[in-house]
Amino acid sequence: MSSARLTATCGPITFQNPVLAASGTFGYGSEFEHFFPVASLGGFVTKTLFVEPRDGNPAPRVAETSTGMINSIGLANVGWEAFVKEKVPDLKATVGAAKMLVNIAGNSPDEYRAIAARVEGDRERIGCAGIEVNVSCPNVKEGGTNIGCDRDQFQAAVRGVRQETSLPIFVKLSPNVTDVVPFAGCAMDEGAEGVSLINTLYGMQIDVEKRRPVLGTGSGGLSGPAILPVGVYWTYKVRAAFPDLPILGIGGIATWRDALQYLLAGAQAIQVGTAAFVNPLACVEIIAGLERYCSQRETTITELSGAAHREGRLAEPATWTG
Amino acid sequence: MSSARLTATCGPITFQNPVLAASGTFGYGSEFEHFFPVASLGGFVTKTLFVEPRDGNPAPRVAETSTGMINSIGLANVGWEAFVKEKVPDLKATVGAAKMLVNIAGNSPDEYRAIAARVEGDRERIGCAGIEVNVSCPNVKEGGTNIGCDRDQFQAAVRGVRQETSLPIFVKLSPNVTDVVPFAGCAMDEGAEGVSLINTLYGMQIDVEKRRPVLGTGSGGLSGPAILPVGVYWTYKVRAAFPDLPILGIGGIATWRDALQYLLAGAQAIQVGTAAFVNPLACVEIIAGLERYCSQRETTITELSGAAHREGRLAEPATWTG
Amino acid sequence: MTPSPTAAGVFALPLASTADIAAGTSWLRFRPPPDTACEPGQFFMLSTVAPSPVAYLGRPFSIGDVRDGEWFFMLRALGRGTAWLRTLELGTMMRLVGPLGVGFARDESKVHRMIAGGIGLAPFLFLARRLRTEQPEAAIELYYGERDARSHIELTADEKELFDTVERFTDDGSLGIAGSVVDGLENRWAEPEVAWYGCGPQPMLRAAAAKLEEHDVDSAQFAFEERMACGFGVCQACIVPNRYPPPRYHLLCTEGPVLEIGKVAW
Amino acid sequence: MTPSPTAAGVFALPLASTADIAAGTSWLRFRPPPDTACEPGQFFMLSTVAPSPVAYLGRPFSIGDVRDGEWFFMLRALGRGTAWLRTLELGTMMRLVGPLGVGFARDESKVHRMIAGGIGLAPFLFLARRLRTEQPEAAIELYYGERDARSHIELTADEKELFDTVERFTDDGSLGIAGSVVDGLENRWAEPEVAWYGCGPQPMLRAAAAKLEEHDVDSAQFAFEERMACGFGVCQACIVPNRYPPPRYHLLCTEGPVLEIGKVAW
Ligand SMILES: Cc1cc2nc3c(=O)[nH]c(=O)nc-3n(C[C@H](O)[C@H](O)[C@H](O)COP(=O)(O)OP(=O)(O)OC[C@H]3O[C@@H](n4cnc5c(N)ncnc54)[C@H](O)[C@@H]3O)c2cc1C
Ligand SMILES: Cc1cc2nc3c(=O)[nH]c(=O)nc-3n(C[C@H](O)[C@H](O)[C@H](O)COP(=O)(O)OP(=O)(O)OC[C@H]3O[C@@H](n4cnc5c(N)ncnc54)[C@H](O)[C@@H]3O)c2cc1C
Ligand SMILES: Cc1cc2nc3c(=O)[nH]c(=O)nc-3n(C[C@H](O)[C@H](O)[C@H](O)COP(=O)(O)O)c2cc1C
Ligand SMILES: Cc1cc2nc3c(=O)[nH]c(=O)nc-3n(C[C@H](O)[C@H](O)[C@H](O)COP(=O)(O)O)c2cc1C
Ligand code: FES
Ligand code: FES
Repeated sequence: MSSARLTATCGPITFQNPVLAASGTFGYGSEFEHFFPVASLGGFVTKTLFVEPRDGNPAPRVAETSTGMINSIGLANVGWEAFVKEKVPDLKATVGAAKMLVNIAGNSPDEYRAIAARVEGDRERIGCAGIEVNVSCPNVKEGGTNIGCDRDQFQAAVRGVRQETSLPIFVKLSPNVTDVVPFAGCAMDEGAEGVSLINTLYGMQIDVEKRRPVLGTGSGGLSGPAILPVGVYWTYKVRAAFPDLPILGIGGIATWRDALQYLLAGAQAIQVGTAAFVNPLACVEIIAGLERYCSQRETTITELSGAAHREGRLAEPATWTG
Repeated sequence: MSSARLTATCGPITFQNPVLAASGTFGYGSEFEHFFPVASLGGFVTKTLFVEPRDGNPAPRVAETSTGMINSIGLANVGWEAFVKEKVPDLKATVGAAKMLVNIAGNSPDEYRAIAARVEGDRERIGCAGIEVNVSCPNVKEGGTNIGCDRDQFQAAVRGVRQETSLPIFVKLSPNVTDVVPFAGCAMDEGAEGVSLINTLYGMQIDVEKRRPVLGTGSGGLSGPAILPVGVYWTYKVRAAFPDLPILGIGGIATWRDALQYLLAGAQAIQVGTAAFVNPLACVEIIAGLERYCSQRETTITELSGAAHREGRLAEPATWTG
Repeated sequence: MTPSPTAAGVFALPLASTADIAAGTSWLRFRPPPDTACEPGQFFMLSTVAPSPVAYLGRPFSIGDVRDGEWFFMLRALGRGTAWLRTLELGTMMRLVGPLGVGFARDESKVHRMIAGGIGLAPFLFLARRLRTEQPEAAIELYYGERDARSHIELTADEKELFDTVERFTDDGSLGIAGSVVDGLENRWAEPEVAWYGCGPQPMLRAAAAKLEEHDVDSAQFAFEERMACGFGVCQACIVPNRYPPPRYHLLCTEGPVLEIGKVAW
Repeated sequence: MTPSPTAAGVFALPLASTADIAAGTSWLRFRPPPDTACEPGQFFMLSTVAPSPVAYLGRPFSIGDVRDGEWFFMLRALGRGTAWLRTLELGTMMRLVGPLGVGFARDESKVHRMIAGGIGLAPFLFLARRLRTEQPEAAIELYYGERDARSHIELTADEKELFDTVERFTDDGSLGIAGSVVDGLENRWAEPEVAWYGCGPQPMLRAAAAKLEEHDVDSAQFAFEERMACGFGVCQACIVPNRYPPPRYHLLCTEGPVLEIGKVAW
C-alpha cells in the first residue's frame, strides 16, 4: 500500500501510486513476483496482444546502445484466446491492487476494432481497468506504413477501438512523427481518456566486424535512459496543448528523479520499461523515492503533475537549437 | 596527411579522410589548434552563419543527459560580415588541407537565399569547398514552424540556395520528422550534392528541485552518444532509398567504431560534435582507429561506405518493434 | 534429479575477489547471503549497481561453482561488456539477478560425460561437484577443448578431483590432444549408459549433436547461449528455434539455458 | 602582471591522491608532465578517460594549487557529477583539459584582498602563493565564509603562511565570526590601494559588487561560474551578460572565468 500522497488520478482511473509497468517489459506479471509484489505497483500494462498469436521476429532481437537498447521483438504474443485462458487467472492474482491495462494492436484499423471487441467481451473475466492502444504497428495491408505515424490510419484505429468498448482508452503515441501533439489531439477528439507516451524511437546498430546490422530485422526500437529527454519534451508539449488530457509518461525512466521529470512536465503517472531489465527492483525504488520526495516537501503527486508549467517561465519550448 | 585508404569522396568534394568537425561544435577552428592540427581533419564545418549577427538564447544553454546533452544555444553567431572580416583569415590558415564547409541558415526561405548569395559573392575570399544548409530553424515569419520539418518550406529554402550558388550544397536534415527519406529526396531533386544527417533531436530536462525546465528556453536539441542509433538508422534508410546521394553521417560519434557504423550504413564521411567537448582529441583518435581498421583489413573508406547493404541480409528495416 | 527453478532474487554484493585462470579469463567470487540455492546450469545476470557507461544491460553468466556457500563465476572477456567486467576493482558493488533458468537434469547414469568448448567449461565444475555427491559411483568425464594453450584453463588439483577423466584438446595442439573435442570423441559416441552434457560455441554444439544423432543417442543436455536483455522471461529477446513448433521459439532464459538437443531446430 | 592565456592541452593522468578537507570537500592531486604552466584563476575540465555513466561531460575546476610541479584541485560535491568524482579510486585515469581561460591579473598593490564564499576558496591558495613570490612586500588577506563549521576548510599551517590575514565567517556562527563575509567587511570597502578578488556563490558576489560600487571602487576581479560543455570556447554555453553590449554576452570560458566586475550586467 502506498501512502495517499502518491495516489495518481488519470482521468477515470485512480492508481495507488504513479508507477506502472510498461508494456512488453514485464511479461505477464508472474516473472516479477520473485523480486517484489507486483500488486504494490500503481498499474500493470500487458504485453501487446493481437487477436491471433504472433511468433515475432528472428534473432538477434536486441542490441545494447549507449545507455539504452534497440529491440525488434516484433510484438511476439500468445494471442487473445490463450491470453484469457492461460495468462489471465495468474495475472489477475499477481496484479492485485495494481490496475491492469490491456495493451492491444492490430495490422489494420479493422484488426484494432476486432481486438477491442474481444477485450470488451471478456472485460469482466479479465478485470482490467482500461485499454492501452499500441499504434506502433505497420499496416500490413497498406504496405507497412506505420499506423501510429499516419494521421488517417491512426484516427481510424482509435475510432474503431472507441466504438467497440466503453473501457477507458489510453493511446500510446509514437515519437517517430514530426509532431506528437496533433496525434494526442486526435486521440482526445476520438474520445480516448488519455495518452501514453513515448514508444521507442527508430534505431539501428551495425556490427563493424560482420559489416551488417546487428538485429535480425535490421533496425529496432530505441529505449532506455538515452531517450529520457525526448519523452519529457513531448510530455511537456502535449500537456501544454491539452492541459486536461491525462498522460502516462514513458521513456528512459530508471530513477525517481527521472519519474519526477515526467510528472513535472505534465504526466499524471509514469511507466517503467527497459530499466527493469537491468534492475528488476527499479519500480520499487522509484516508488520509495517519490514517497520520500513528497513527504519531505509535503506535497502530492497530483500537485506535482504539470508543476513545471506553473512557473510561467517559458512561453513556448524553443524550436531553435544549435 | 592521412593515408590514401582514408580518402573520402562525397560527390564533388574529396576529403583527405572521412572525419569532419561538425557545425557549432568546433567554433572557428583556432580553439582546437592547442590540441591538434585542425588541418589533419577531413573537413571543417563552420558554426551556422546568418546574414545578421545573433546573440542566441539566454542561459542556461546546456544540460547534461544520459550519455548526451541538450543545448539551446540559439544559433548565436557573428553574422556574415564579421565572419568574413574577422574569422576567415585565421580560419583559412587553420583549416589548411581540410576542406571547409560554410554552414548557413535563415529565418525564412528568403533569408536562406540571401545568405547563400553572400557566400557565393565571397567564395574566393573564403576558400570554402561547399555549403552546408542547416534547416533546423523556425520560420519566424510563419509563426515558428521549423523549416526543416515542413516539406514546402524546406524545398523553398534549398531551391533558393541552389539558385544563388554553384558551390556544392549539403543539406543538413532534421531527425524530428516522420520520415527523413523524402526530405533527402527533395534535397536531391532540388540539386543538392548531398545531405548531412542528423541534427539534434528535440529534448527537455526538468530540474526536480526548482520544478521547471533546466534550459532557459525550456527545451533544446539532444546530441551525444545517446542518439547514435537514430543517426545510423536514418543513414541506412536514406542510403537504401538513394544509393547515389552522398551522406555526411552525424550524431553521437565518439569512437572509430561509431564512425564505422555510419560509414557501413551508407555515409561517405562523418562529422563529430559533442564528443569533442569531452575529449578534444576525439577526431584524431577516430582517424587513427579508421586507419588501423582499413590497413589491417586491406580495405578503404570507399569500399566500406554502404557495405552493410551489400550483405543482402535484410529486405527492409523493420517497422515493427516492441 | 530434475531441477526445479529456484526462486530468483536481486542481490547487491561487493566483488569479493578475482583470479586470473587463463588468457582473458577470471574467476569472480561473491559472498551471498546464506541459504540461496543454485542448481548447476542456472545463471545470473551481472551488472554494476552504479550504472555502467560501457554495458547498460546485465550480462548472463553460468553459476561456475559454489564452495563454502560462496558463488564463483568463470568469466571470459570476449567483447565490450565482458572486457569491462574483468577490469572491475575489488569491492565494486555488483547486482546479481538470479539464479535464473533451468539447469541440468541429473538422472542416474553410469557415466556422466561433459563436452566443453572454450568458456563452455563454465557450468561443468559445479555440475560435477553435485554429481559426485549425488551419484558417488558414477564416472564423471570431461572433454574440454580450447583454441590454444594460452586460453586453456588449468584446473586446480581439487577441481581435477571432481572428474574421473579429463581429456584436453587444443585446435593448434599446443596443449593436450590436437584437434577438436568432437573429433577426439570419435569412437565414444555410441557407448551405452552415458548421460551427455554440452556447452560451447554453436558450431561445436551443432557438430556434437550431429554425431549423437548419427549414433542414435536421443538424449543430451546442452547449455545454449543467446543475447539476453532481462534473463527472466519478460523481454522475449532470447529465442531459440523450436524443432517442433508451435511455438516457433523457445525462450532460452526460462525454458533453458539447458535444453534437450532434440528440442532445438539447428 | 597580466596573465596571458597559456596553451591548453589534453592530459591523461592517473588520480595520484585525494584528501578530505571538509564535509563533501577533497583535494585531488595529479602529476603533470614537467613545464606545464598554469596561472591562478585558470581552470581545467575534468572527466574520466573511460566514459562515465554519471557525468558525460567534463566538469570545470579551478587550478587550486601547484606545488612541486603537481596540480591540486579543491573539489566540493554539490551535485551528481561532483559527488561521483569524489568517489573515484586512486589511479583512475582522468582527462584534464587545460589550463583554460584567463586568470587573475596581478597588478602591484599594497593589499591583495580575497573574498571567498564556500568552494569559492578554490582559486585563492594558488593566487596567494604566486603573489607572495611576486610581491613579497604586499599584504595578502583572505575573507572566507562558509555555511557552518562542518563545511569549513581548515587551512594547513603552510597554507596559512600564504596570507597575512585570514578572517573566517560562518552563517550560523559555529566557527569564526557569525554572518556573511560581505557584512563582516563593513568598514573596509573604502580602504585605498586594495586589489580585490572574489569567488563564490552568485548572491554573495552580487552583494560584494554592490558594496564596492557604493564605495566607488571601480576595479575588482571576480571568478564567475556558468554551465560549461566544452570549456574552450566552441559550444557557446557559458554566457554571462555583458554590461556594455555588443556583444550581448561574454563567453566565460575564454574571456573569463575571471572578469572585471564592471563588465558584467548583474
Ligand atoms: C545463459 C548464459 C550463460 C553464460 N555463461 C557464461 C559464463 O559462465 N562465462 C562467460 O564468460 N560467458 C558466459 N556467457 C556468455 C556471456 O554472457 C557473453 O560472453 C557476454 O554476454 C558477451 O558480452 P560482451 O559485452 O562482452 O560482448 P559483446 O559482443 O560486446 O556484446 C554485445 C552484445 O551481445 C551480447 N552477446 C554477445 N555474445 C554473447 C553470448 N555469447 N551470449 C549471450 N549474449 C551475447 C551481449 O549481451 C551484448 O548485448 C553466457 C551466456 C549465456 C546466455
Ligand atoms: C570556471 C569554474 C571553476 C570552478 N572551480 C571549481 C573548483 O575549483 N572546485 C569546485 O568544487 N567547483 C568548482 N566549480 C564548480 C563546479 O564545476 C560545479 O560544482 C560542477 O560543475 C557541478 O557539477 P555536478 O554534476 O556536481 O552538479 P549538478 O548540479 O548535478 O550538475 C548539473 C549540470 O549543471 C552544471 N553545473 C552545476 N553547478 C554548476 C556550477 N556551479 N558551475 C558550473 N556548472 C555547474 C554541471 O556542469 C552539469 O552540467 C567551478 C566552476 C567553474 C565554471
Ligand atoms: C552546442 C551545440 C551547438 C550546435 N550548433 C549547431 C549549429 O550552429 N549548426 C548546426 O547545423 N548544427 C549545430 N549543432 C548540431 C551538431 O552539428 C550535430 O548535428 C549534433 O550535435 C549531433 O552530433 P553529435 O551527437 O556528434 O553532437 C550543434 C550541436 C551542439 C551540441
Ligand atoms: C523489449 C521491449 C519490448 C517492448 N514491447 C512493447 C509492446 O509489446 N507493446 C508496447 O506498446 N510497447 C512495447 N515496448 C515499449 C515500452 O513499453 C516503452 O514504451 C519503451 O521501451 C520506452 O520506455 P523505456 O525506455 O522505459 O523502456 C517494448 C520495449 C522493449 C524494450
Ligand atoms: S532474456 Fe528476456 S526473455 Fe529471455
Ligand atoms: S563552455 Fe563551451 S564556449 Fe564556454
